[in-house]
Amino acid sequence: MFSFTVRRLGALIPVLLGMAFIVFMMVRAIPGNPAQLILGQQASKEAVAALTKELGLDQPWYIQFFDYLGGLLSGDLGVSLKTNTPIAEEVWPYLAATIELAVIAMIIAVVIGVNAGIISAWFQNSWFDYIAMIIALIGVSMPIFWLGLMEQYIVAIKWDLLPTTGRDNIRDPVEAITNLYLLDTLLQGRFDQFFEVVRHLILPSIALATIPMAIIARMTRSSMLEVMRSDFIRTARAKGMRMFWVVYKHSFKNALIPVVTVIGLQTGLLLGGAILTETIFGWPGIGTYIYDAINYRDYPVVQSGILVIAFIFVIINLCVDLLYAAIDPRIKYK
Amino acid sequence: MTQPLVQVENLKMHFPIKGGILGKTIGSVKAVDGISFSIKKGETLGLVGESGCGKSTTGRMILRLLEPSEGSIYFEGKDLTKLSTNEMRKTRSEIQMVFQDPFASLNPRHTIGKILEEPLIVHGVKSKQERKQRVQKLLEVVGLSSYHASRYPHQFSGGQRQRIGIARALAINPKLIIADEPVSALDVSIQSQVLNLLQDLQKEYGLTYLFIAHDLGVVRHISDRVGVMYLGQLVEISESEDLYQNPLHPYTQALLSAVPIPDVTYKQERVILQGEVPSPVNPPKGCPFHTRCPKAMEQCSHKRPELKEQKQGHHVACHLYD
Amino acid sequence: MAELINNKTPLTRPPVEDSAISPWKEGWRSFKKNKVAVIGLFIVVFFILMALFADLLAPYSYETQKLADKHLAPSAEHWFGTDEYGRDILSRIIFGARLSLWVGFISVAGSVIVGLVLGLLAGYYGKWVDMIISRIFDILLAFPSILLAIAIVAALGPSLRNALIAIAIINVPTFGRLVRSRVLSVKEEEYISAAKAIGMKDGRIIFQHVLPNCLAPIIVQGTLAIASAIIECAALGFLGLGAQPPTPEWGQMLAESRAYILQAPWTVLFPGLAIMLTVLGFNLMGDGLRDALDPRMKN
Amino acid sequence: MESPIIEVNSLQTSFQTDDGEVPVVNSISFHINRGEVLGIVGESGCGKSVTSLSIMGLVPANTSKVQGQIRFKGENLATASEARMRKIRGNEIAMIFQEPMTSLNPLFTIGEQLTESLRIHRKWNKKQARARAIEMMKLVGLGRAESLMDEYPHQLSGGMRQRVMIAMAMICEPELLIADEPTTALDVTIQAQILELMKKLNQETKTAIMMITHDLGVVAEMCQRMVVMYAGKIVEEGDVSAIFQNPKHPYTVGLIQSVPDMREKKERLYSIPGQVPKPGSQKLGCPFAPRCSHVMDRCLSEAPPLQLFNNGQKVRCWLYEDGKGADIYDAAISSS
Amino acid sequence: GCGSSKESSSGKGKEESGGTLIYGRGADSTALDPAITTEGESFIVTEQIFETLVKYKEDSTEIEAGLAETWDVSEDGLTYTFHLRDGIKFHDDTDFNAEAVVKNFQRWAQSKDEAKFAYYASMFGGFEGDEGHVIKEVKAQDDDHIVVFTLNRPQAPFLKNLAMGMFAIASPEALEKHGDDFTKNPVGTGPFAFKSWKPGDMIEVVKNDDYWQDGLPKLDGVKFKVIKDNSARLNALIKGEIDLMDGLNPSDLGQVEGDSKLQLFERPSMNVGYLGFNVEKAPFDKKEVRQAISHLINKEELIKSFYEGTAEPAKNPLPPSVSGYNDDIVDYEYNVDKAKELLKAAGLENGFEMDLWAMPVARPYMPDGQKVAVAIQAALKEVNITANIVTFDWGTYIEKVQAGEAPVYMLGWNGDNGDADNFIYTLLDKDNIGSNNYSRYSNDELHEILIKAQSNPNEDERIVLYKQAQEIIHEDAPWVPLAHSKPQLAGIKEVKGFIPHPTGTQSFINVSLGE
Ligand SMILES: Nc1ncnc2c1ncn2[C@@H]1O[C@H](COP(=O)(O)OP(=O)(O)OP(=O)(O)O)[C@@H](O)[C@H]1O
Ligand SMILES: Nc1ncnc2c1ncn2[C@@H]1O[C@H](COP(=O)(O)OP(=O)(O)OP(=O)(O)O)[C@@H](O)[C@H]1O
Ligand SMILES: [Mg+2]
Ligand SMILES: [Mg+2]
Ligand code: NI
Repeated sequence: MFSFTVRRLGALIPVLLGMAFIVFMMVRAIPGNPAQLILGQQASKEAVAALTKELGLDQPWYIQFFDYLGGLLSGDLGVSLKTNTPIAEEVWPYLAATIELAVIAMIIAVVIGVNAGIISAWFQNSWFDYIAMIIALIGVSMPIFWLGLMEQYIVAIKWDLLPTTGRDNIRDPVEAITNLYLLDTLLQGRFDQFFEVVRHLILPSIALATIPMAIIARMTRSSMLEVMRSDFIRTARAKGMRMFWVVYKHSFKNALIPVVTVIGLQTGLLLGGAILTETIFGWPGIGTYIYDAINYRDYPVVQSGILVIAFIFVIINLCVDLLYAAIDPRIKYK
Repeated sequence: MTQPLVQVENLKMHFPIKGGILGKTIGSVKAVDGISFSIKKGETLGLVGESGCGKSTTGRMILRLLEPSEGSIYFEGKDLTKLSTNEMRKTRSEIQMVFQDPFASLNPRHTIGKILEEPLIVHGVKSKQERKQRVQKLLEVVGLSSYHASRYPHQFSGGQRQRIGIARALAINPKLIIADEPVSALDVSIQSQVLNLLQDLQKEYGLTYLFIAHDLGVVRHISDRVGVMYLGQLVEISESEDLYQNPLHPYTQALLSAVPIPDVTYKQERVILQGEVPSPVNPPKGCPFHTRCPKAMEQCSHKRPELKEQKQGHHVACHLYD
Repeated sequence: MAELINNKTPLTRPPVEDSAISPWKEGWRSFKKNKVAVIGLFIVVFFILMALFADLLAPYSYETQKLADKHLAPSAEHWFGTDEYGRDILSRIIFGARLSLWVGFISVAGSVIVGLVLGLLAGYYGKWVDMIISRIFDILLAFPSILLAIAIVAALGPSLRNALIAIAIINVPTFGRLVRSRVLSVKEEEYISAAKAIGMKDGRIIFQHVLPNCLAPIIVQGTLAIASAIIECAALGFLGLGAQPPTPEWGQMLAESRAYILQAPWTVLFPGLAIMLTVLGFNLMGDGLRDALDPRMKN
Repeated sequence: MESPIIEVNSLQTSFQTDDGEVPVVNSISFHINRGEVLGIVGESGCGKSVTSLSIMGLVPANTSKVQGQIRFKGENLATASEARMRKIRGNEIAMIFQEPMTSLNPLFTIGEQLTESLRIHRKWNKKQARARAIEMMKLVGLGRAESLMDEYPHQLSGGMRQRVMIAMAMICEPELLIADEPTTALDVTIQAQILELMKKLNQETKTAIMMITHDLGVVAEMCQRMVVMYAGKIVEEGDVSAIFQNPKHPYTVGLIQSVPDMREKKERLYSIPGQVPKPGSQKLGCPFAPRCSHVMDRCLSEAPPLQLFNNGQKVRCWLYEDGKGADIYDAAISSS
Repeated sequence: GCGSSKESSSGKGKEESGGTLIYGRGADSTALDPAITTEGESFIVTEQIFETLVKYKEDSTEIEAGLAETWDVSEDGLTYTFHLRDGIKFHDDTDFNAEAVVKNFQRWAQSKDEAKFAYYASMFGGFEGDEGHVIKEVKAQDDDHIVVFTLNRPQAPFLKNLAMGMFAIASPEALEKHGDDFTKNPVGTGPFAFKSWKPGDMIEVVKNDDYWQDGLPKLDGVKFKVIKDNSARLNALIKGEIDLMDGLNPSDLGQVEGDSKLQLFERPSMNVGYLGFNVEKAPFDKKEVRQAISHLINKEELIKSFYEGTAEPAKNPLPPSVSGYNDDIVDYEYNVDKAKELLKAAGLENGFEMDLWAMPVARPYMPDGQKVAVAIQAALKEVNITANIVTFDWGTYIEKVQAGEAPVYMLGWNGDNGDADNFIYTLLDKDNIGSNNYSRYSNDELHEILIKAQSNPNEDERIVLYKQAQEIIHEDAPWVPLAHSKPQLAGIKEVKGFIPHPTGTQSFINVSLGE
């Protein structure tokens, strides 16, 4: 197990290097001079040239790349061109916002998706099965931004039930400690604020959860159906075990591997894919942070931001792999 | 004695096991660990043994679907292990294989006609007309009708599929057919159909078979000579009549006695072996069978017995006969 | 009773069904039984026909502006209302089908081809070929896909073609991995051994045996990917990185009308519904195909 | 004769398929006495497993229909509630399956799976159950029982797993054990071990066994009475010795004849032509008629009834109408 | 003379709380040091924290006293003497005085850092030692109460320049203390002091209790909240989550008007949105083609549809509010036939194909470039001109347009200081080709006029010159000026005293939240 972990971590290095390289080249392929953007429309040519030089953008790309890589190795993600702040310092609040949203969305998606999948498989071809699967299909067919808009229009505006944007009540903003507001408000004992934060989370997390929820439900169902056809389930039933336990103990654990895989993949996707939800719900997350940076040609932010997401994604999937071994004793990592 | 069609000498297959942080080879599965035998032209050699003892691996090595780790295979005098991939590909028209699982060995997306035509294309039968005729003929030979050519494998029953597998093996007029458990996936009543077919074809075309099976009854029925394998080694080989009447190796004896006989009147002395077959990763030192052998002696645990001729044509590897 | 053991009796009788049914045809037969999938197919065909005959179907031109008729609510004249230029939304949706479907097909075709080639190579040859290709997949997969697409579009300039390229690129690893894993399992199939035993060459084995047996899951994945490509394209359109105006594209229509959601909700509602229905159609169809083409689903 | 432990009366199990409702088990009746071993033989797909699953109430509820009576100690299981069935399953009737490799849940330890029945039916605590499980494992000849308890199925060989399955089935001391091809997947030497074990258990605990197999050798060795099935119907039933010595149904004859005998070499095997029909493909007449070398016009149109012979043997064939008819087995032997 | 010193503000006593105003906007600030930033969202905040020597009037770009109470200008326009107010303190409790002013100017002038102090360089002709540098010397006099600016050459809009937000006076001590981090810890003399900044989310400023103007500011503080999406921001306003917002979609105007709890604010126009031609690229090198297109664009219609009427049609490159505007010019009227004639004259009666570059982002002068482009596209279709709409993201767009890659493009300009020079010279003089003269329009006659106007301190004479300039430009039509928009802001009814300033930023000093 240990050596497996080491090996997997080792295998990460080329992936991360490759990723750093591709992001680096891609960002540079984006036309537009960051210096120009920083200085704005009114700036003079000389000013732009001077800034270009100051930013080191006149160097050959490989020197820039190795500088960047060197920085990365020493934990330096670079400095934002726009705010002139080290990215390592600056990125956390954005990341935290996205993590909070993504985690809540994932919890919703997993709890509902997995159970809907299990029940659908258990009562295959029942009305619950049909309805759940049709909803799941509609769920994956819905453009997430459209769902978000509709939610906003109906729930927040027409019915006036929930706030439309932001993470907290602007008039009574949360004092950031960890930047995970749910945690921060609890740490401060501000239950009123906690409630407020929850209210703000509902719509965006539902919008974000819809697709993974649908995917997880479908995956759980098909995986469960397959497992429930297997011989050992028959064995368990032949022992006189209650169906509930057969389903939730014997079947579910076996169905878990593909489900965990999608959960891992989806969590990763959520982190990077929250951008549309973030845009619609005014969520100051990492997606918008990077998107703005792309528009602003803030190379270091784009590079490091994407790398951070990719890194988290890779780590999540490493955890998923390790989880396999915990779930399934047959997966022996020698 | 004429020159044997196939002569296998000290054949070994060790599958590497990878592991460790850098994925180095940390051990090996000794699937086949030094076996030698020969098959004469026109005869059937049966190969029996328990699951995992290396029967299929042996068969596959002869066709070089697996590259042997060691040893040589002489086919009509030339060493197959020394041929280049290209030369080997050509030689394959002489040696063919019938597989255990008749469904798995047929490409589900090809029609039977196409499946049977393919070997002809590969081995250079250019004329389409000729190929069509050959396919028809092949179908007839194995007892199918020509209209079957346009069908797909899933539309056939197990026995019919196995016939198709046999027809494919016959397509390019091979001299040797390696039949790897060709009937073990079939029902009893179908099994006998296929066995009869194999026998008929052998008579008609003078084929040579290496017949791999674990059903001792089937092997006896079809084989002229029988080899018994245990844990990658050949422990006994002899004329089949002789082997069944008078098994020498304790393993063979146990094996034969373990087979339930469909006859209520027949009562036999059972040798029930204790324990399980050891893992081929860590085969026991000395005689591979000594861990379960009821007659094991002291020297069995450190000295590996050689395959020696005990009687005319009856070879056994056991210290009892030293 | 000598005839009892007469083995010369014909060994087989003709099986019950007499026609030759290919696995594909059989797939189609079982697909037809799946009502939901047939509904999906209907939806897809409906939209395809709509795209093909847009010129005949659309009541108005998709580009003629009539600023005076801006934001008319749905009525008998304009079933889906009009947009901020006074253009008929129904007509724009009908024409929009062209682009959305085109995007779906082309980008998926692109990623299927690339994914297929890479996956086949990686799966069949293994070793370092596999190493390299799989790492590339890993890298691509680890990228946040929307951001990757945005960056690609930013690098190449926002146009439909570039959006297509971006969507195709982000889908490559999905197909590549699928093909690779299929190849890995197909490679171990007995019929591949059988083909080798005949003396067949690698190239022929790959194209005659491996490839066809990888196709079914790819077709399934392909339909599902068309669905997601349409959504991705709409998302890019929504972020303003899509088609050339005035050519209608549903995502862009949504994005453009977004500001009017309160005054003219229909401008947002209908393009969204159109996307959803098309995608739903492809998803339903893909699901049905999966069941029809997956032998495990049959007993 | 004492009352049978189980009595199956015109059991009919059908499945909903694409071609409509197809009876897979077609009105079969048999019984098993206490302490008796009944063998059920027949070709693949003839409905052996479905019969046993019907008894257990484990046929998939939504696609199948079970009709007829299954009287277990007088109680009709065919109409029993699911809750009642749960009490019986694993407790009074236990079952061993064909595939030792896949019949154990790969993700739970042997111990967990072994003790489950005790915890369900006897509500024993962990410790008690564990002690009993270890005892059971020793009984089935698994040496290092304690350490095996914490191992996972994949760490065991096929023979060991099948023994675990047997231990698991026997742990609540059932009165009836259904063994569905318990040795088919095993090697001969291991099969011999398992059969020996089952024989021993049957003798010691007097558990009745329903032994499903397609291996006539196993029947000959293990069973007192046997049932031969073909295409969902019982075609012959009787004492093992009677049937082996004097099989009456042409199918049984063919079956016995087509097994190559290890003791002697025949020039040519007998083989039944044709193939097993798909369930539901035959509507009229005797299902074996298309392959039967004794086929008569009547066989194609009328389904034969089960005929009873003096020795208790029953045969479903028009050849033996009114208990008379040719002894086709001797003829077959003499001409081979 | 020096003004009498104010009473210490500590004597004000406890007034009732003025409340905190929440101002919603579309993007976060990038830096809170006004000298180094160039971007509007930053100035919205720095305007509250910092002050300039002279400042614009509340609703126009006329000059009034700021940190300097009075000033004198020498006859030759080369010496400016500012008398500073007494007793003003920076938020860090250090004194504001002439020395502080000098230090600020030295910081800019001596840095030579084009990248950092771009605005200084562009408004004052470079840095110390540069040839065109306007300011020769800045000196403190008279016990730090007087600052004297000596210029190298007269600069007509000098005072207007000084009033620009980027030349606000920062605390020298804080500058020293924070160094590069000053931008995150701004210290000025303004009515509000910086409190906190959550990047991407919110900036908070609080009342400066020691502010030199008694009773001001009225509010306890202002929070600048980022809500990127215009509609979302309006939603937040409707739901009472914010009090005031900018960047109202013109289309949402009706929504606000119909809401009894809300009110609209209109920012006086000091901008121009236009359609520019690259006069070096065929066929736009032909005046007839440019004029033809000018006839094709129905500005009224565009404004009605995409500005929801919150703009006036433009006929000149500068807005009417700027002095020097020539109202006598008769615009090219919407007339398809005339356009056809002109095209025929240019030999292009069969139409042609062209790329139309559309602005990818919303700016006050062009709330939705894409939509305007689509409308123009449709208009050009009438004379068989096929326009392909081309767009890039903002950074690329600017760069490429600047490089002259765009044949026809959309852009606009927001005046910095309300001077005509800041429009006409900056945007259309040949000096600025490669910079802000994206049309690459070069006219020597125009150039001469503009240079004359630039260094003439006499306002009336300048007006005449600029009017002349506009005639030339009208004739040559390097642009189709589209609109002078009046950006709309919305707030809750309780917001009082809020007057949007034409420059785009305004002080909240007089704003209060009444009942
Ligand atoms: N490709 C492989 N890599 C590693 N080990 C292998 C491979 N193929 C076979 N083995 C191992 O080699 C041994 C012999 O396998 P083989 O298939 O020859 O047995 P067999 O006698 O044919 O058994 P069976 O009766 O089950 O078909 C087994 O232990 C098997 O696990
Ligand atoms: N769930 C099901 N749905 C439909 N048909 C089924 C189902 N289960 C079994 N069958 C059919 O019932 C018939 C009898 O199956 P069964 O498993 O009882 O055969 P068997 O005699 O046990 O064969 P084997 O020796 O192969 O185990 C088969 O044709 C099978 O296809
Ligand atoms: Mg084998
Ligand atoms: Mg069965
Ligand atoms: Ni003074």
